[in-house]
Amino acid sequence: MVIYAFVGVSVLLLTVVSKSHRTMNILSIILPASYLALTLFTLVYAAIPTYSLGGNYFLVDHLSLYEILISAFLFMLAALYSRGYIEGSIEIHEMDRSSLKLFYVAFNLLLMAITYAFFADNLALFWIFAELTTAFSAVLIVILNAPKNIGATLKYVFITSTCMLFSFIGLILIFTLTENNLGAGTLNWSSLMSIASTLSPAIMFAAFIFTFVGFAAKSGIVPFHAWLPSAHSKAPAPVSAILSGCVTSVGIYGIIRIYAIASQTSELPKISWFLIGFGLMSMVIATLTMLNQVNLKKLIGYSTVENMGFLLVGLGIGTPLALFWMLFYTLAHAFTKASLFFSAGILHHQYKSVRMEHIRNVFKFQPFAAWSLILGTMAIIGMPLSAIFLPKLSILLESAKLSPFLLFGLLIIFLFVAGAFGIFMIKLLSKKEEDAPGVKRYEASLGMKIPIVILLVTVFALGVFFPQQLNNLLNSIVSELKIG
Amino acid sequence: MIIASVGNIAQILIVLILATAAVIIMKRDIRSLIKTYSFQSLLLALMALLYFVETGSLTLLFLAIIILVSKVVIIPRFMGVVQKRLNIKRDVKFHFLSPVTSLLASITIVLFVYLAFSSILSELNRFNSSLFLLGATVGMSIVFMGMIVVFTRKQTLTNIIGYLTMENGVVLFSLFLTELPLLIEVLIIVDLIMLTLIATILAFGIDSTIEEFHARLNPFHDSQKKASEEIKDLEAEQQ
Amino acid sequence: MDYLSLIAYGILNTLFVLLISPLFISLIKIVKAHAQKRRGPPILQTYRNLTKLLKKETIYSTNSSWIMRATPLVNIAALLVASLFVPLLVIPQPNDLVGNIILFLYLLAMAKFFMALSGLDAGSTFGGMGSSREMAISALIEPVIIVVFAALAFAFKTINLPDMFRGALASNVLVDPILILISISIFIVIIVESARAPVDNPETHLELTMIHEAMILEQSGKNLAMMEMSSAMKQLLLMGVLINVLVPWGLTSDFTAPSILISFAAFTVKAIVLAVIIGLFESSCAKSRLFRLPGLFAVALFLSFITLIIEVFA
Amino acid sequence: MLEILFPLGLASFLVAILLPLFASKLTNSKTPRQASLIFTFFACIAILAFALEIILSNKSFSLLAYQIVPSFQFSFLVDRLAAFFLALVAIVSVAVAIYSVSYVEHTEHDGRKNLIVSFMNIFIVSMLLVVASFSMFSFLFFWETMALSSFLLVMVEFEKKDTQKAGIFYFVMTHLSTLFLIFAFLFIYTVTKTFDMTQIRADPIINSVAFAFLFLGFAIKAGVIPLHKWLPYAHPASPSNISALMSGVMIKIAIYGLIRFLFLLPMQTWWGILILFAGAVSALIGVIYALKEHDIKKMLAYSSIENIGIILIGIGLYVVFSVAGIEAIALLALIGALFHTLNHAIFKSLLFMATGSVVNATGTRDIEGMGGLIKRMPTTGVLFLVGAVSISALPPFNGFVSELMIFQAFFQTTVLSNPFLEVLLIVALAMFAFTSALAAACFVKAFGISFLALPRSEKSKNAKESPKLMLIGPAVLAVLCIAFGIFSLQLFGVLGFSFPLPNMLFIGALLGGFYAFIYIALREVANRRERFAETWGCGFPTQTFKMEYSASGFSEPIVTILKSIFRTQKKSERYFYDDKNVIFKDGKAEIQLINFFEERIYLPVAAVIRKISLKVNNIQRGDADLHIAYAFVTIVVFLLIIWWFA
Repeated sequence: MVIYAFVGVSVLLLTVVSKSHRTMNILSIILPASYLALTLFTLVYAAIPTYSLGGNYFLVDHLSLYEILISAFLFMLAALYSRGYIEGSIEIHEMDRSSLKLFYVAFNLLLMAITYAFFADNLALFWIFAELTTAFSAVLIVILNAPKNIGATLKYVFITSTCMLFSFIGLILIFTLTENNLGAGTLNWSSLMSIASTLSPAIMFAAFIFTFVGFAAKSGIVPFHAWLPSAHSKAPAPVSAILSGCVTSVGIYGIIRIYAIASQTSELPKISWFLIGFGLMSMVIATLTMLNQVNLKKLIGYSTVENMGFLLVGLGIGTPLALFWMLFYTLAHAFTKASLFFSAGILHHQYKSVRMEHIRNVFKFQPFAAWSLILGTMAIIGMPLSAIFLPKLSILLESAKLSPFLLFGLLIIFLFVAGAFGIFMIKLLSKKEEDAPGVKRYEASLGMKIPIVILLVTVFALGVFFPQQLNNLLNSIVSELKIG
Repeated sequence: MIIASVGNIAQILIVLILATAAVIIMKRDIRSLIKTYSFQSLLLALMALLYFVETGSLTLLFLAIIILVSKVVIIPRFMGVVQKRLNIKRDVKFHFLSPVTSLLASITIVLFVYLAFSSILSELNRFNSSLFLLGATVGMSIVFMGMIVVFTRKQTLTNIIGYLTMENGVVLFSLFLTELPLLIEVLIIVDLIMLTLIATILAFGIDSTIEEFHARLNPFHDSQKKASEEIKDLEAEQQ
Repeated sequence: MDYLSLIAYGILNTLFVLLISPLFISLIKIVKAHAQKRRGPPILQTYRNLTKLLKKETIYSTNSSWIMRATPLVNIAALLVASLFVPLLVIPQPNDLVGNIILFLYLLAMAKFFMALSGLDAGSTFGGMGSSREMAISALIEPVIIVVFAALAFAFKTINLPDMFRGALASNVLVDPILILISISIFIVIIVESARAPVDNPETHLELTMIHEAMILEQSGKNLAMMEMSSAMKQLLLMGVLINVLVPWGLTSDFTAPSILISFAAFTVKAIVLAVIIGLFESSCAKSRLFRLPGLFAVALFLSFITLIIEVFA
Repeated sequence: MLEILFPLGLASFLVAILLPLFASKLTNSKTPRQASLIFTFFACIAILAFALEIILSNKSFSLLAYQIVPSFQFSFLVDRLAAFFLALVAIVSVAVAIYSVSYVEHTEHDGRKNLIVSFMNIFIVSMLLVVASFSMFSFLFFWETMALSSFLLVMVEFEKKDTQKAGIFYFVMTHLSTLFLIFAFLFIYTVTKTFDMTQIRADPIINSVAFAFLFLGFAIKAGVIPLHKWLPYAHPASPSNISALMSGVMIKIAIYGLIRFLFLLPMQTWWGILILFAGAVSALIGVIYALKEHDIKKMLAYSSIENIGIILIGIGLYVVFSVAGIEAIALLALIGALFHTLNHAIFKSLLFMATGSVVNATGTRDIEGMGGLIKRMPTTGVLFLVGAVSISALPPFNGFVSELMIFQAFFQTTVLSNPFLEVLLIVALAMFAFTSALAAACFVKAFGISFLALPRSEKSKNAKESPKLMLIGPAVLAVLCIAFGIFSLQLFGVLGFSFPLPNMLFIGALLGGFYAFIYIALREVANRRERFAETWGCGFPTQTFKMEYSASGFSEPIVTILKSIFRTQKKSERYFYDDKNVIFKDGKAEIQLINFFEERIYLPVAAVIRKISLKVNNIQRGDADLHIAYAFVTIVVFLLIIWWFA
């Protein structure tokens, strides 16, 4: 923990002092890399779960480490990617060189905020860090100097923070509840888990609902989702990747934690159906919106909403198996999404836009991006060989045990999702028109291609080979969460 | 005896805070909105002080001080400066609800909140006295009223004030329900200030034309570039 | 089974068909002529035509391909094989080599397929017309034929023609009412398959009317002879089916000279009667428009369906 | 032996897949793809040997290949049925591999040649593995890879508008079929708690539901009308060797799935009726559409629908009879259906490959632009003719035998004790007969118009015969067409079935004998002189192709007679010299076919969905305030929920 903080701060300082883009970029590659290393180290050698840093405010357990692994990995690749990307966007005057520093500082701060949010054991602390992530990612979105971005960011800040206030109210409820039971109130997740079964169901239910509001807003669940597609489509590609990969998963993480507590009470079925309901709603709305979408990044953003919905459904089903696969799904989804956003970024620099009408002759100009988009699409709609196929199938399986109608509904939704993606990609990639005179090929740097390759390879490797360590990790998470 | 009097004062304060919230909903002149907000925060601080007097827990004293410093002094000042620079006097356009209707709406909200909380909080032995329930309900309702402000007003500044009101509501709520650890209180305030800052910076972007935005944004970006050429580039890029 | 008698049967039946089938072509011509108050051609006219054609040289169109050459041979071969399936004089012992009713039909279809191709081959205007119409008509009549034969199969509990005849011979009821219905359908089938009015008009070479003639328009010399021969054989075979199903008496299953003679006589008489009926029927009705024909086929289909339904429910 | 062959085949497939992919990075020479096709060839041979060994020595081969996690395992079990289909895939793939070696070189985009080869191998191997699959999971898995690879292959010429249309149709319909399959599988899983196929328990309701969904899923993949719409788009759009695989093999995989699950589930009569009539309807309508089609590849695609219909008729009969407990006839029908599956695989791929050569030579897919090809590409002509003869079920070719078996099954309907059922069967029989006759007409048209008479365009006048390999590939299948016809009885004998079928060897010998005899006899007897002359052009000096019957003219009578099915609409435009529309300048009138299923079923549904999604889009349009308002309302509702539940 301390090391995390130390590394983070030092890198931050270095970034602030450093002048050239290159050093900043390298530094912000180093930070997530070191986090990755640290996390793996703790995962292997440290005794988990343990408290650390100042009494019982922070907890290191498998879930947090898992989430941090994902985030750090994505951040590393995003940093690697953003070197080339940001250069490109400076060239096309989307962004001025002066804001580079701000960008990287915010980038690293965001990583740190996310890390500590995951480590936080005290829910209020978690809440605060979540708020901080909102702040930093807001900066990252608004970094491009276009009025649209400001609109998107405002949307983001207002929707999330207003909703987050409600989840704070929920936390207060939990606090007084514990105070009522124990005398001294606590918001520490681990101690809450220990007494969860004694808490009054009614208030717990209320608290859950209130907290849900905020965290749902952070993870873009309908009807709190509006910020997500616009922010994702406006933000620079690496940021979009992080947003849909990590920031949303912060929200889901919060929901998981609270759900773990609430599921100890007698209100479990109510809460489960509540979650499933919201999950389905998000999926339906998102899918229907995707169906005639002309903006590539918006499409991908809405698909994030849809996937978050599916995660909620998986959580709501709440059997250990469903939870296991739902956790794996977060990873698979994060990676695939990131790859898609990266590819979209390349297209954006080629055509100065991600709208259908401006993109043409993709195979001629950007064969690499075209193929990575195809593969990413295959992955995201859960074709076999992709890592999403297994968790999807298994969660569907669990849903079938719950009710065949739920299964059928989900299947229909997935049909539409696949249709939306497929039709969009077919139209997009097979557009062959006379391109405007003087269009020259945008050379995506190697640094932009490598992350995509890494991500896709990981996704497709995980699709057919499920490492034992991951299996153990997920199992231990499930056992710690005591759900089901 | 003292409890009773305290109770009375508390009730008065609560009602006053509710009233200020109503005023915030009604008012159109931004400067007076800011003033009302700081007055509301002042009341909140007094409430905290009152509790400190009653229970004598230092946390509350600190809380009062923090509120006094941040919400009564700093934020309103800041907002005032911003408002001057943007020179937007009034916020006359409304979405969805006119002030009157939003007041009516908030009455029903108060009712709902009361229903909900009276139904669940009754289990907590702290709620034997109606005062706490009243406080909690009012706090909650103020949160909602703030939200109404957020989504009915067009000007971003007003939205921010609405958000701040919500936050006050939360503090009131927490005051009546329980007392949180100091650290958390502090952090929340910090966080609040931060968000306000960002939102306000963005407000420049939305509430003013692009040129002004850049002219004003550059100091934040510590850039040496001339705004004008950027704008040229921007136009070039937009064509 | 002893193959010897089977071979004997084969030779006998085939030769019989080969020899006697042209007779009925001219016979029907004569009947029609008399119906029109004309003296028809002599009874042996068709034989004369055939020999004359064999003497003539063969002319091929420069557009045509080997299909043109192959078709007549395929036709005649298919019909010769088919002729093994319809015993006209003697019913062979039960055997699984010949007699499958569906195979019989598809042999005829094969002949028709190649005839249609040859019609298209020369690239003339009429040939294509002929084959197109022919295929249309045969497609329409096909369900009728199949259902009719299904009805027969149901009636006699076999799908083997000789066995059917044997069954018909065995059933000593005078005439099964069901068979009446079937035989009407078969009669229509004969009319259609042997290209007679009202479906086709074998006399004229008028563009509007001709179907079968149009297809063989480009054939000449020995090829034409083969085509004529095969259509004559086809007609005779179908007649044979009708006769032997409806009035099988005289047909024997033992392989002795007297019984063969008897059945020969019997069959010839029955066939002549049937030919006369066909002639009269043909001269009684005019060539109808192509697109009127479905009506006629519908009648046939209706009858055969009725038959089937009766059989199913009775 | 078994243990070696199967992995050996798969391994060399792997090589065949990877080789072109990596080679394309280094070089663009044709050697790598040709090498990989050679690998494909040997892989198919290995699989074929493997399959034949199992078929002959009626023993089964099982193998747990790999498991991702427990319960998600790739496990294979090849019994006789699976082996039969393996053999089917292998046979066709061998021919296609040979054919592709030189066919692939004709595709214009250099970059895509390697991809075509590689994806083709993925396609073949996934089909093989679907068939070999034993757990529903691996079935699904490879089913999806099959769909995916075939989709990519369809999209090879993605610039073309109709390819895009095809792609969209194919993509959506494929996913629909997968949807039904997944539902069925998971539904079964919830009952049996395992993906193991053999563990499916007998529970009438469960099974009926499962069957319904399975049937839908497989029907879409097999192109059963009215779920067929993707097929006539996708098959023509793809390169001809791929069309051969898709039309010849892929839709048969669906048939395999159907039969496999029919074996596993306890059957009921209504399933049989359903399958039977689905088959009859698609057979009839399929062939009728085929008859109208001028695009030769589209025509073949529709005829695939027809043949799938015939196969389904056979399966339906099997179900009906075996539920009625009449095993002999049930077996006859089933084997007939299977045999027709094999035959159709053979002659349809043969036809598609021959068509591919023709399309390459003439540069058009419209048969109105062909003609006279039998003189210019004689071998291709003969190959096409063999295919056409077999598909129109003429003796002694293989197509006839399988249809004969189904006919015979029909002809023994009387053994059923249920009159209502019998009448139904007879109706189906009539439809079946009509179908087969129309098929003959259809292929007379296909062969006659495109190969015979005068060339109908310059390009077909200058058409050249295709290279050797493009002839050898189909030739293999052509030989099989005849062999499976002639030796059908002996074939069944070897496999241990005995049916009352006529001995095709005998019939074939007779036909040949008579043919030869008559030929020789006439050479002796008749006049031998020959003369060549112009066809009589009705008095015109020379005969031009404009005088010939055109394809549309050929199908006109049937179209007119069946006009109730061919819903046509007339369009006419008139142009006038003056503005008062008095002096008629010129005009044009066209009659076009109403594409019933597309315009009345598919597009309306799509339109409705589109409308809904537009609505949903609109409610989300708006700035932050709107959405905060949504959130507000939601939270108020939450308050009420809390009050309600507490």
